[in-house]
Amino acid sequence: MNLDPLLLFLQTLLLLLLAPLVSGVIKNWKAKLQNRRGPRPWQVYFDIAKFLRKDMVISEHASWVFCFAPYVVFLTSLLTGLMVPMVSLPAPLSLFGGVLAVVGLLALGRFFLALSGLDPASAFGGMGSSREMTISAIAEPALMLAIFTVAITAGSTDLSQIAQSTQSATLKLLNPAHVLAFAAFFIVLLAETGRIPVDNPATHLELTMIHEAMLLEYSGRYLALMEWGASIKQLVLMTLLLNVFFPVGLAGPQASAAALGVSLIAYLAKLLALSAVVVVVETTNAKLRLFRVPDLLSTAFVLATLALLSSFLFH
Amino acid sequence: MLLLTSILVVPVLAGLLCLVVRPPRVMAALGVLAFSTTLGLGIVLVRQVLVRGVVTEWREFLSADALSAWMVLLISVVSLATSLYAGRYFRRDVAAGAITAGRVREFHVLTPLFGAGMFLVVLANNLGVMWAAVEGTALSSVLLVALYNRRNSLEAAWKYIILGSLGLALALMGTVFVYAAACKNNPQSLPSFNWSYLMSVAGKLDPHLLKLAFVFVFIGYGTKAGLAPMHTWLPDAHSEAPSPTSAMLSGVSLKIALYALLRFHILTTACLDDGFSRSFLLGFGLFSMFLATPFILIQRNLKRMLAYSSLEHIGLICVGFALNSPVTIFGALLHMGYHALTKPVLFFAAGNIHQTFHSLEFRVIGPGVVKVLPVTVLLMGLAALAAIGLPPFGLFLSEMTIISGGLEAQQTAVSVLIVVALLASFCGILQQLTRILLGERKPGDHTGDARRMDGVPAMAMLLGGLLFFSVWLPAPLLELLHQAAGIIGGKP
Amino acid sequence: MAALMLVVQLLMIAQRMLLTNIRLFAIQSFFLAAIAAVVAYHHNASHVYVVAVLTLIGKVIFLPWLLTRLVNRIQIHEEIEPLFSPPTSMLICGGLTLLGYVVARPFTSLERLGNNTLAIALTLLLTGFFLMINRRKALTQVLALLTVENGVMLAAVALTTYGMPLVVELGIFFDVLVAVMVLGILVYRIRENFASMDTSKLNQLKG
Amino acid sequence: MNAFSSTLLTFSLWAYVAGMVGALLFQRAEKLANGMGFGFAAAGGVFGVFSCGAALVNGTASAGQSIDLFPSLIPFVRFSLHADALGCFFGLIVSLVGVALSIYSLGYARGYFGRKNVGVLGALFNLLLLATTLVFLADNVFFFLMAWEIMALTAYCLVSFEHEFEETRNAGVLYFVMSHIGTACIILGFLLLFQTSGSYGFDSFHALGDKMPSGRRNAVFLLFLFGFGTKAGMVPLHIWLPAAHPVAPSNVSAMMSGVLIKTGIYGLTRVFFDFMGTPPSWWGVTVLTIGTISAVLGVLFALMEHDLKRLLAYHSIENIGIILMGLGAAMMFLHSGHPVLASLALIAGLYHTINHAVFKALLFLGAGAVLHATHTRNMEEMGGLAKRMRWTALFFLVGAVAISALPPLNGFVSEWLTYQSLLQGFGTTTSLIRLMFPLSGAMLALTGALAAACFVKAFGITFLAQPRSDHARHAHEAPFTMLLGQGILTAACVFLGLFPTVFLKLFDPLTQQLIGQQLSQQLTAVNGLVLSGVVAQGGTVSTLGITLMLLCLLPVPLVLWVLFARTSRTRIAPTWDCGLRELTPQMEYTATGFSKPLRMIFKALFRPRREVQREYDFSPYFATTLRFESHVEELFQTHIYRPLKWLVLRTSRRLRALQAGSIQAYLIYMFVTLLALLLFAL
Repeated sequence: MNLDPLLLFLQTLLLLLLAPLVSGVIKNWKAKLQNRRGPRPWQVYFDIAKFLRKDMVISEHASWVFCFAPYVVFLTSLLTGLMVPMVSLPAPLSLFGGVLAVVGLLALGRFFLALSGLDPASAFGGMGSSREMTISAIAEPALMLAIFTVAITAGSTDLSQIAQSTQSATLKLLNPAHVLAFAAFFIVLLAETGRIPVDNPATHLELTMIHEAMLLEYSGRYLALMEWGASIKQLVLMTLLLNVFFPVGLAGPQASAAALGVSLIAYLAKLLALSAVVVVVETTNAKLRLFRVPDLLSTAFVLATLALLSSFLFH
Repeated sequence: MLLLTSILVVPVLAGLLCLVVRPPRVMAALGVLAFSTTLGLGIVLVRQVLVRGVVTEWREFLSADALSAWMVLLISVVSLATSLYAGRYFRRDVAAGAITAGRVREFHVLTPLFGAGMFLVVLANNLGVMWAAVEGTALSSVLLVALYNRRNSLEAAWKYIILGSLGLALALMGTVFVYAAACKNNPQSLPSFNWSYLMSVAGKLDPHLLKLAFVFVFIGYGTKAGLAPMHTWLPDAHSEAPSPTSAMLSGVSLKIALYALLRFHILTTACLDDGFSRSFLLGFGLFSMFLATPFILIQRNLKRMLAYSSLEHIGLICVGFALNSPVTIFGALLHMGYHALTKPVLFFAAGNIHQTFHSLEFRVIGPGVVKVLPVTVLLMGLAALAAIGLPPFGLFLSEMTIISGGLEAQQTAVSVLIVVALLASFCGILQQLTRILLGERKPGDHTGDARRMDGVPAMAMLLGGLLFFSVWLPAPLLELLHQAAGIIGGKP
Repeated sequence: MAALMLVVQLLMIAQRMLLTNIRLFAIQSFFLAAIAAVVAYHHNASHVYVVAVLTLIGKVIFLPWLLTRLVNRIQIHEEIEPLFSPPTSMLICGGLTLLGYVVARPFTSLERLGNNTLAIALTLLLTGFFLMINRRKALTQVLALLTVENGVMLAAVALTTYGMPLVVELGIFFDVLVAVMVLGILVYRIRENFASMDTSKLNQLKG
Repeated sequence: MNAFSSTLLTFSLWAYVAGMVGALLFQRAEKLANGMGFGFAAAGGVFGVFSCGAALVNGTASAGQSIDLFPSLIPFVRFSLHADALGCFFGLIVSLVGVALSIYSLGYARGYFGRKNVGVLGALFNLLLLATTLVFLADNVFFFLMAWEIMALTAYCLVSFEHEFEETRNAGVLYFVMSHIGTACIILGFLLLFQTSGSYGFDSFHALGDKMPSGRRNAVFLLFLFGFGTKAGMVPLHIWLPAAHPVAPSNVSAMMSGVLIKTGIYGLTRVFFDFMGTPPSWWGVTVLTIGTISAVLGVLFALMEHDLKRLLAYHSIENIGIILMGLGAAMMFLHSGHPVLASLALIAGLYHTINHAVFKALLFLGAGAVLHATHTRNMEEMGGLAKRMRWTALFFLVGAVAISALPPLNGFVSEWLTYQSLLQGFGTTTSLIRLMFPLSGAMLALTGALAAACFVKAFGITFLAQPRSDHARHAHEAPFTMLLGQGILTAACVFLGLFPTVFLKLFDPLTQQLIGQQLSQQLTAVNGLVLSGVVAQGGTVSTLGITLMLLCLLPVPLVLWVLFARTSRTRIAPTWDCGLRELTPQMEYTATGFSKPLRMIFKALFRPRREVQREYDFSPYFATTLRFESHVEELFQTHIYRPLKWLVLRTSRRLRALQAGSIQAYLIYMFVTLLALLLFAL
């Protein structure tokens, strides 16, 4: 079995360190775009460290599920990160699971997140879980369909395989099927990472928050794990989008150190570009009402279906 | 020894004795004795028939082939169960003042005569005598139907006798025509009116006349056998008669009329040798099955529902005969037997329920009978499951046999129709019985004197027999049935 | 002579009074007996004489006497209100007669005493049947039933060379007697229970 | 089947018989009857597991000839068994679940002591196990139908075991009627086959479909789809299922949802893959479509339930749908001539069958334990049970994760296989039909996500947060036997989840028999650690690997504790209550509230109706009493079944006029018939 421990270690590290930075950067740029000074990009590191040091307050109603959830959320998102190719092909753990496993693991994390929201008997948590599960449920088919479109062309569910096949024919990037799928996946990404127009990561206004509502009762290191896990999940999804749908500059198997460096730079560039897009979208759009969100996601679904149809036509 | 004669004489003697003996227990015992004797004789008869093919007495005045032997068995079993059940039943009625001792005597006198009449029907070789015997059964049973001198029972009896004897008059007309055909055949002498003789000359009979005859006979005996649309007396009589009588009417009397019809059917088929009579049986059989189901679905009265289910079973049996493949005929005969073992149990149970709740209306009986009469409900439930054709009971087997035989004979449509009709009645009976048998009693209902063990011996006997014969048909019985099927199918 | 039976039958349908009906029935049965006698004389078949005599005793003397007695016993002389008005029923009977002839046509060959007795027998049967439908009183229904029987017997005498075998004749005869007695008993009980003989009151059993 | 297996098989059958008889004999002595009944049932189950398991492992399943159970004494019926691979596989399911259920029932039935006749319960339970096993092994149409009907009958008796409640009685009747309608179709289907083969033995039906005229073939297909589909509870024939499963005693509900509806799947597999030969394409399409619809609608209706057992019942419909997707895909592949993919899809379907049997039984047992403790099925009255019933909560959570198809448990594995086959299916044909594969894949994804949502609700509302009623507040942990029963199934879930590559070997004889392929080699990579798609580079997954990696990554947070959180302490404090005095159960999120967003989104489907009655003194905003009621309508009930029933009954009432009691009318019927026949005769 081709498990490269070094690669594994490096990618884990990358994930852990890069994730907070990305969300920091996005926060920062957003502030800039809104003519605020905003927190420094690396502020998120300090937040996490602070959370880790702080004492914990646990609700008297909460059961062991409440204490179990943060680990699941954190570890699942970390593990999915290892199944997605970041700087080199194949991803360290591509053998252990492809896109289906990634989606499944993220769902597992979400499952426990939602449970932990319900556990402390607070109405906010319940509301958060309910909305989270609802939105993810209607986001799921669009996500799957988008991935199917690329997976079918690659004839595999293995992310690295898909990336390779996409790489092998670069003009496929202009294939309408591909573009449509890309768009669909981007919308899903916004929903899954709790971004405007679906959710507002910055708010604690009870009627609008989704993700934050579930975390209300968390404090101290559990909160740290949750936040960190969330940012890792966001990074993973972005990476998925970048390296699977747009694998430009991605280093192939057994690449030299230099090649790896190049691909790392390319990856970071793409990442920043994507973050920029996200920032623009977030600032130029207002948050949708909850019952408008399905319309957005069904748009994504339709896009994915179109992608499928066109790929059917172009075969 | 005069086997057939003694089968006829024993019940008659028992009936006449009941005129003189006083205590009701003795009368009941006499009935049981008589019919257990005939049952024994019937078994002997079966063995002789298997050996000799046809048993005859008094210069072929009486004769028994496989078919009649089979019917003899059915009559004896059902009558035996009835007289087993009747004793306690009427004791309780007398105690409750529902009926006078004199009427009870009437029952004990008439029931054996009723039985004897049916024996004569199946044993008589002469078609005219057969007609007379059928009329005799009708007359004896009508008095039994009217036994409770209530308004409803009188009404039922009146409809029964009017429709019945009118039908029988038509049947007589038909019989006369058949005889006329025989005479036309040899204008000199007075020909014998024996079925066996007619069969031997069947080929030479005037087909037109026979067709005409069969129309009349069909309407006539069809009325007595309760084929729709001549069935209208059936639910009334079966529901208003005392439960033992209902059991006999539903259990055998219908089948006896059907037997008489079959004799002519065989004759006609042998003469015309086309599907003329068969098409009658098929059409009216299916019609009966389908007419019965809606009445079951929305029935409000327990015994009427049972009566309609009998109607449906008779229809099924007719269809079985009409499909006329050895398999279906065999299945139909089998169905006769299993039905004869099943239906009386249901009527006995209905009798117990009637005596406990003083009504047969579903809404009066209400849910939760099981809490009051557990044993009765258990036996009734089993019998009901058998009646709606669930394994391991034999009716499932016979129904499957008929249906598959029909498909084998490429009669797919008919088989499908049968399945549909059975399905509908299944739903009806299941729903109705679940409604009353299961559940909790409503508070403050008068379940006065519940006697848990009433009539259990009779019911247990029949159910035991049913289960036994459902898993094991002894070789002689199978042989008998195959011979009977051969007789009906026209291939000896 | 058979035609006369038919005439009587039609008279019965037109007639409304109960006792008169009984007498008419007696007359009809007398004609039947006569026909039987003629047949017997014609083929000098002894046992058909028996039939004639039995009919004479039973249907001409005994049954009418029994029914009359019953009528007097339960005190009903009131009018019979039929289902159809007399003209209509007459028309219907005409139709039935026609049908009888149509049905009987193929069999004229086997008629012993000519002038299509079979047709008349059939017509008697059908009109008797109609009479039964048409009348509501229990007793008239009994009468109608008996006329049907007459039709059958006529056929029996007319169609077959020497009538039916004696056993059968006897059996039938006694069955008819018993039937009438049973019917009488029932009529009596009904009268007791319903204080009426109107069978249209017998409609409690539905569904 | 070698001697060992067949001996064990007979043992297990006799054990069931013994349990039945014993329980009936000693019904007066409840404890003894209980022990006898369920003890023997458990023994029989164990024998069954070993027998079928062994037969599948050493691949001797298909080899054996059919053996006569006992000589037949009535015409047409042969009581012959043939434990082929398919039969053994399903036999394995019923025995495995049977063991757990019997052990559980030992404790559960105590709840009936003094109230109901436990002896009868035990006897019926054994009879049910017996009949179900025979259904899977029968080798003759009549015998199969007998076992089938007895099974249905026993299930009816068990459903209406607590017949004191009218709801139960009606549910029982509904179940039995629907089941019987299905049976009628099955009978006709078999007889049509018989019309062609001229024999009642299953062996004579093998690949018969190819010899049939296409019209009759399609008729047979539809009849069987309808008949077995009714038993399996596929949409739209499912209405009996959510009615009947909840009202039965929980161990029976588990049996029905876990095993009984699988008899329908067995029938479909047997008929479509053994009897019907190569199917035309529209069969597969139909089955796949029905499967997809059942899956989505099933889970959507489940989401709207707050009766715990009804919710689980609806999930059975969903999972049947997923299984049917597998079967349908397999049929499409058979049509397009891809045996390997066909066997992959078939394996996916059957793997999901056993998975669903295990986790659904587990969940129903959990629900039973909850019912046992709180005496209510209404989730709105539960809550906080995770603290009071620790083990039950844990087991239920495992079941919930499994049924939501989340890695690393078994639900995920079978759905992964389904996804794989659907994905590869796209390439098998060039017609527009191939679009169905990814689309139904997307629907499967939707189903999975909704299921997850539904079980967050089920587990969260039932076991987490504050108790919502005194029942819940005073709940207690279930007795040991009940926990043991759940434990066994939990273990099975974990095993089937983590070691699919081991279990897949059991499918080899099965696919060999039905399609002539053996896939376990292709499906496993890296010496059994990894489950891989059948085509090269088709994608791999390893639930075991995932689990191990999760454990390997666990140090990361732990290290962080050591680095940062050495000094931090943990306090237990009340939940933040927005400054109110305290947080009462009324303020918690309810099950109804939880599913509100989805109810709104799928308005068109649910047609939700709400009634709010408010009584107030001076202002509607300060209501003294408030009554809120919200329904969703089951559109098949309201649009198909009720009108149908109404029509039938009305027609019957109309016909009732025929028997109006007037003798004149009756005479006229006769007269008219006579005239008609006279005219007809001439």
